[in-house]
Amino acid sequence: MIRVQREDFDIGRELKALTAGRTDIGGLASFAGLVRDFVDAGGKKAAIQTMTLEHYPGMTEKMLAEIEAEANKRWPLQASLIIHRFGPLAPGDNIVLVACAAAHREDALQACSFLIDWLKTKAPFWKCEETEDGPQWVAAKASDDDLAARWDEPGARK
Amino acid sequence: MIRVQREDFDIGRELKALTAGRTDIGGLASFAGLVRDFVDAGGKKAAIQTMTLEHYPGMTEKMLAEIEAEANKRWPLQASLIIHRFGPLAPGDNIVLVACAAAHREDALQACSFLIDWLKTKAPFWKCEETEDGPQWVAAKASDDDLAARWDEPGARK
Amino acid sequence: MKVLYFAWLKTRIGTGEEDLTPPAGVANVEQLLDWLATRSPAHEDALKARKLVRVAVNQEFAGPDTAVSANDEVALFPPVTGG
Amino acid sequence: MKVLYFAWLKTRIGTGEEDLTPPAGVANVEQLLDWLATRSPAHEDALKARKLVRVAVNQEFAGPDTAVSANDEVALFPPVTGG
Repeated sequence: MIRVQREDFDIGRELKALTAGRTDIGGLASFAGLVRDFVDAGGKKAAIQTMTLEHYPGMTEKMLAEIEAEANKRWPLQASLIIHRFGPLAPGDNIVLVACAAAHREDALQACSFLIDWLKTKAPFWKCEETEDGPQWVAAKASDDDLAARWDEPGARK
Repeated sequence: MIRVQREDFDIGRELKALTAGRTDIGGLASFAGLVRDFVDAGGKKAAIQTMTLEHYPGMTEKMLAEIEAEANKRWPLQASLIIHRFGPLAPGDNIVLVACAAAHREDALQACSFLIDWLKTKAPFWKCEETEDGPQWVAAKASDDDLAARWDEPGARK
Repeated sequence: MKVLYFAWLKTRIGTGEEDLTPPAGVANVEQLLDWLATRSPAHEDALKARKLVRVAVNQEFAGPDTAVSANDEVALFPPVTGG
Repeated sequence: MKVLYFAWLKTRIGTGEEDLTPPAGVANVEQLLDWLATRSPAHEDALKARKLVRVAVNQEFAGPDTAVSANDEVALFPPVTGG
């Protein structure tokens, strides 16, 4: 299941819904991304007042569905979930939740890592951080490309 | 924080408590292990009616604290949590919850995998599954040893 | 052709969406970007760092050689930073 | 010496805890297991598959050469299966 929404989500409720009434799930892995209050801006730390997430309606839903489908193709999952927020957010707010349930823990954990790595590099969202120096569009990180590239390596599950 | 308890836990409440009032956390990774209703018993699937978790009071708490400390030594975590239940459990019940919060997602995700891998091979718990064929002590899996051994490899974070 | 701009491309160009009719010679993404850069100083400025401009055609990631035509939705944006 | 048994070692031996005074020659884990196996047919049976018996001395994982003495707490159990 995927959801793109402005409003907050409750991690506990979402995870519970994923496993509710089921007795075939052995493991549930999840990752939640939150807004941090500090950012490395050109080597110095700047306090974030708000962060605004812009996205590309239409393409976002399409990409999230593709990313979720790819995870389900690579690992035997019993349930999966991607929720991504957009709009203005404050430090401490939830940004994204991914979760994977599987009979075996390693499938759930790997698929969960995969979802967030691909989200970071393939989902059309852009973060704009409002610091005391004014608004700054967040630059993409090479480390995110590296983490996503792991899943394309010859040895990676496909 | 570690807890060893007979009673159930609420994943949502535990995760919320870990991040409550904090704005420095960038990512929260968690893994919950649940009782599955089917087990591979000598090649055939057997329905599990109940599972009983025995443990070694005293050594359990000691090992969980050591495992949590090791994760905090290897990764810069802002919060970590291990909750492990003992006693009789039914299919669908929670067994274990591990969670790690960090400024950067990869630290949280890796530490979370590490915690569950080490728990599986170092925490003194034993599962006894009650199937229609009677009670069966679960045998340790070589695959769990392999997963735990990853963290001892020369290239692993230490 | 519907052309969409996101993030700092939108801010610099001053609009998030344009309905355009590119000239006959514009058949792929690279040619479209070349032509868009001629539309105004703001376009030119925004498209200068071409390496930082990603393109989607009909909501699929596209390369410089991807074909574009009149009825397409083409989006220009910086490398994504979600998650 | 307090000797604890868990999981199927407890079931087979028929008790989870014994207070014992091993003879003088028992100075390490291996010697302790050898001696325990002589205590009853149930002990012998439970300790037959020695490769499946793990030992903790004072709540730390121990090997065959780990020293044991009168005031120790020694636990015998199969490979752990928690998590």
